[in-house]
Amino acid sequence: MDISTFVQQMINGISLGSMYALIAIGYTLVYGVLRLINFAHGDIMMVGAFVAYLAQNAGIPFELAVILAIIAAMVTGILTDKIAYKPLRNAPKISLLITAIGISFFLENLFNVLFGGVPRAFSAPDYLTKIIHYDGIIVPVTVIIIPVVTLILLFIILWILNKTKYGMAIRSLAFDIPTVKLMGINADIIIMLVFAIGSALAAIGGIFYAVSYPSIDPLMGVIVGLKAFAAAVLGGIGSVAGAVIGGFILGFTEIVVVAFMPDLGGYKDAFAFIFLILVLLFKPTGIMGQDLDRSRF
Amino acid sequence: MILELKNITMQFGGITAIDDLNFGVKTGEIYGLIGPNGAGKTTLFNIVTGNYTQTKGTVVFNHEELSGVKPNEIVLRGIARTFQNIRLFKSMSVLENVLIGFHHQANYTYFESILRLPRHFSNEKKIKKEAMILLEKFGIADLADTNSSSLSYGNQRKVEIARALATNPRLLLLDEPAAGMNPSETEDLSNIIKKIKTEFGLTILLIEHDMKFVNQMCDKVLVLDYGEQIFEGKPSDAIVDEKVVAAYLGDFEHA
Amino acid sequence: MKIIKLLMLSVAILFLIFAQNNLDPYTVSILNNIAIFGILALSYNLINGVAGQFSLEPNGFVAIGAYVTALLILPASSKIDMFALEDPAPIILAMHTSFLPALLMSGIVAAVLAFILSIPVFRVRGDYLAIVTLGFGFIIRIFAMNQTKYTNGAMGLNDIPDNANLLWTGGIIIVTFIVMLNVIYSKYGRAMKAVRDDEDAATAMGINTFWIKTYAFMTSAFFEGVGGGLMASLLTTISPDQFTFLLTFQLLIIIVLGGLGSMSGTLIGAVLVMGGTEWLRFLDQNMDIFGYNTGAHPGLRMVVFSILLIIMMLFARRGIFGNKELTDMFKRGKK
Amino acid sequence: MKKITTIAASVALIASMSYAKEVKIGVVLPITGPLAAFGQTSNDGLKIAYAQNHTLKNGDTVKLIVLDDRGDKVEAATAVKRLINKNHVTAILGEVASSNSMAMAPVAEKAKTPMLTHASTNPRVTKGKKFVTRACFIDPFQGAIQANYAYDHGYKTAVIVTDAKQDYSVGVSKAFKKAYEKRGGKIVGRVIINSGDKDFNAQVSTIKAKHPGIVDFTGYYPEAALMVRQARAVGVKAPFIGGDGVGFPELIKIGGKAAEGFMYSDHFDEAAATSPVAKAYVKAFHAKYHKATDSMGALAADGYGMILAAMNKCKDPTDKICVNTNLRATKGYQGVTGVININKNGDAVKSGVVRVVKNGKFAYLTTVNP
Repeated sequence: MDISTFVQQMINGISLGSMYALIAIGYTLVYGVLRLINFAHGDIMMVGAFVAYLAQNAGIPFELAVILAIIAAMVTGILTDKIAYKPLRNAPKISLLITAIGISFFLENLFNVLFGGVPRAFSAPDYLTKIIHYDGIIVPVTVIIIPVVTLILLFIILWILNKTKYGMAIRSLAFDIPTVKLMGINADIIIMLVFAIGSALAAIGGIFYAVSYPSIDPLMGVIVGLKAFAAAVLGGIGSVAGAVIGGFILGFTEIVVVAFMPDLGGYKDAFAFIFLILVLLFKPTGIMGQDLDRSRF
Repeated sequence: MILELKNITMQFGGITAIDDLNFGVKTGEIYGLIGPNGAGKTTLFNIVTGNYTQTKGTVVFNHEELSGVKPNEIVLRGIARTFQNIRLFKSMSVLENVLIGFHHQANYTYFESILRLPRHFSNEKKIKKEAMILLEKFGIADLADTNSSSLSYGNQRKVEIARALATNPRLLLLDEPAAGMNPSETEDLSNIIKKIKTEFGLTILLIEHDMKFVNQMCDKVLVLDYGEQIFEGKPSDAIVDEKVVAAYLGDFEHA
Repeated sequence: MKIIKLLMLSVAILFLIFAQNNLDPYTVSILNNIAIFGILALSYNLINGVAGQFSLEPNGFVAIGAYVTALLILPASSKIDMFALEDPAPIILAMHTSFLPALLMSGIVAAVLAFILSIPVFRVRGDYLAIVTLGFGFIIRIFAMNQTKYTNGAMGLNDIPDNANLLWTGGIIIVTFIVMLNVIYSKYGRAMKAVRDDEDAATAMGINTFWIKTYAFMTSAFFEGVGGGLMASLLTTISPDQFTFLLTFQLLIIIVLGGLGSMSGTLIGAVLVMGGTEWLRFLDQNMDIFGYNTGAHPGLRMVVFSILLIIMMLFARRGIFGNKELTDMFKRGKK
Repeated sequence: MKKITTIAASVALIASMSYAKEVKIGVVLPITGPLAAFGQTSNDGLKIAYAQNHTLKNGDTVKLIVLDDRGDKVEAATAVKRLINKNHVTAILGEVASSNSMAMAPVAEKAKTPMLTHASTNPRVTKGKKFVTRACFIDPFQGAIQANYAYDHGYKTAVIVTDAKQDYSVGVSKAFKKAYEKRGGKIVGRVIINSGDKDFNAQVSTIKAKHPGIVDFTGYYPEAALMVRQARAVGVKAPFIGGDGVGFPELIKIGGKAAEGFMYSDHFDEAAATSPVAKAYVKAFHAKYHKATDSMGALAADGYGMILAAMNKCKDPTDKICVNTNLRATKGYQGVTGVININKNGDAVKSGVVRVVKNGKFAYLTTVNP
């Protein structure tokens, strides 16, 4: 393996990892506040990508389509919470999990009925699909744009969480919903905010995904969602920085396995999980996580 | 001495919760641990029960060192505990809660229970009978089939102590048994504790804030403040000790 | 009480014999599906509902069970013929038993694997446990896909002797149900519930929580393996793609809908989910009158299924039975 | 119970004598779930064929009952039982995926109900079955088409891309290797993908390093389109050849410019559609869907047509045994995808075509006879 191939693969890893990271942040935020694995999150990403696709088909320019997609995803996320999670705030966690799976099935099947299961070609403006050749290394523009945007978004999220009133409310909500209520903060608005932020990021992640791999279908969110969830756990679920780190690690692992051990390509998905399990064995709460169950007493 | 703590130090990430503590509990004694909030009393319990591993020092129970012994094995050696915030098995009935304590006294294997062999029935019968006897001693036998989460606070505390007794301990650790109780409940409880102490030949180590309760119950107290031992002796002496009073005042000021 | 139980048992057995011989194959196959998913869900409920260890691996154990039974009851000649990608490993050719030992072997292999897995799995708790077990289910399937010498990879296996019928599936679900209840109403079952309610308190009662969880995990895996074996023989064909986490989700829906920790509820859940998806087929056929009847919305069935699922969960937050058994309700009735 | 059924049956019999009968054909397709694309495209073709003809020679009308199996084996097997025992269909059409067809085949066999799969190419689907027939060629034939075409056109070295998750891909890969090496070609590498993957950068870098003459891609179009895009991006110049799994318009839509020159073996080609049947189908398809035809739909249409033809040969078109005998004896059936003969195994013997993506469209290259 020569150096340019190596660099090439590393770049690929960063790009893939960024997308996992964007989606993982949504998992981690919702988990941090509600202790809920939002299984519908991957499907919200799908909704984002689909809306961008449909809007473009209707003649709306790409940039506007992206904004519409983000709004649509946010609305879907908030509605999901209102319909399927909010009524169950005091119910056992596992009941919420089932409604989350229900929402996930619902979105997948609804889009299948409405738009069919045949993958569709996602088009993007030229400036996003350009390819730069540099010294034998081939770099699609997206590979640079995606990590940059991811990092910018990450800093924005961290700023919101740490510096704004609402962000601090989100963080305190992660510890105790009743206390926050006592503090005079409307917990419902904060939870809504969390779903809005998470869903917006999922939509952005979904659009990046669709631009990089321009085929979308109603089930596109399933595997990506699952991997992003794994990334969130790997990083330590509940921690935003952890989600980003987890996303990058997972992205790299996948690329490295296929690139350097091509014979084991069939085991690629297994490697992601084997790696995850190994990390959890030595650090049972993920890389950046704390044991949320135990830290409560 | 049934329990001896030697040079116990406990640090959490650089913060010293317990600093070089030494004391012993004599067989048959009721020994009180008192001190302001955050003094390290519950931490000390967790060390004795093996939930925490002390940074330094040794715990000797019944002439055997306990370091490295797992929490569940420590129970089998004869140390049982209750929790500060009562932790019953909420989905279970009162009887079932106590039966959990009898787990090791029922001698049948997993396969015997799957196949419902005779030993399953005879042992279940035996421990159920014993559990009912125990509940009767606490005066809550009529609540046996009630779900434990629907009990009054005082009764929940009784179930928790009964459950601990079911493990057949020699040393019982009670973490604030009288907390949250009204005076008559407290009275009731102290009578029961005294009764079971003699009946089961127990040694009791308890944490308590209610000084009246401590005075009434304990043969000896140890006062902790920020992980340090500031007093050991008779409860009646403790309340007049300068250091102790200062520590408690400090606590009130903080609060 | 004992007489009632025996009576119920004999009624169930008589029903199975009657159903197998008199009902049409479609109805029998629905009953078979209910029975198999019932077996899987009952055992899954032991680790998830009774012992409270939220795990997501049953698809892996079902896969193992299915492959073990399939490979054990397939004749060697058939295997040589079938393995298209690589020649089967010698051990694959050598192994051969009749159906019952094959099923038992499926269970044992799954249980042994559960034992090995329990060491890493129970180092973590809560949602971390969920993802680790999800990972194991995933890994097992990927191995099935890539170990072509042993599994024939993605091509899967077919022509598996169809030894299973309603008497088998029905008989085994009865056995599973009884075993699960026997476990629950024993000191081990109590300890499992104690671990679920409060693990630290259970430890403080002298319970070795690791072993209790492992017992639940192994028992669960055993019957999941047996269920997988039944599934293989009933379908006569298996391939790795049928053991995705969607299978796990299906079981999860059954147990939560029925009531986490309630075996009686699980049976109801299995009937609702397995029967319900069949019953909802009329939605896909709403254009019947025009002759061509896929209707305007093929796939509507699954949309409605997911909506019903959400609605049911919103109204029965703890599932239909909560964590109670039918027998508990009798008891309360008597008082 | 039995009595009631007998009465019902005799009532039905009396009713059927006075009116033109309704003959039912059951269809099992993955309309939802991971294989939805194949089920839905099959269904589209089926609708065209049904609209064109749903009356038998004797005046009976055909009724289609289409069931979705979510791409799931358990559901596929249950669906067949439902069709046979509840809907009392005479014949069954489906499934797409071989693994699902294999779950259905024993049920049909046991119930002595003719089952015709239009698109399952695994040889084992029909193996040893008297009531299971197929309307498509099998994996080894397709692998051989690709191998021979590649070798004959000067590509002497190849990398094989196998989708480890798809039995179809695994089967074709094996057949390709066998046929290619037999001709003297050299396999210089093999990369594995998993359907559902979107990122193939690692694989294409490996392919690039092997400098093959041709890349044999045996998977399905979603991966094909993305992979060829990524391959061209990193500078892989070798042409791609694939099988019928890639022959979907989305290959071009998603693959874009990179898909140019992608060759694949297929069941049929619009351009090669010279028979009136094929022309009529293509015309009706364009009129209804405003898109190019695909082989899934065409095969489904042929499967339906073959069943109808077999029924027409029977005095009683609901006589399952008769329909099956005639279905198995199909010779020279002029279908959308060409002339179909059924051999003694129940497999279709028919010609295949090789097509290529040219100027953003599928173009016909050649026809390969068996």
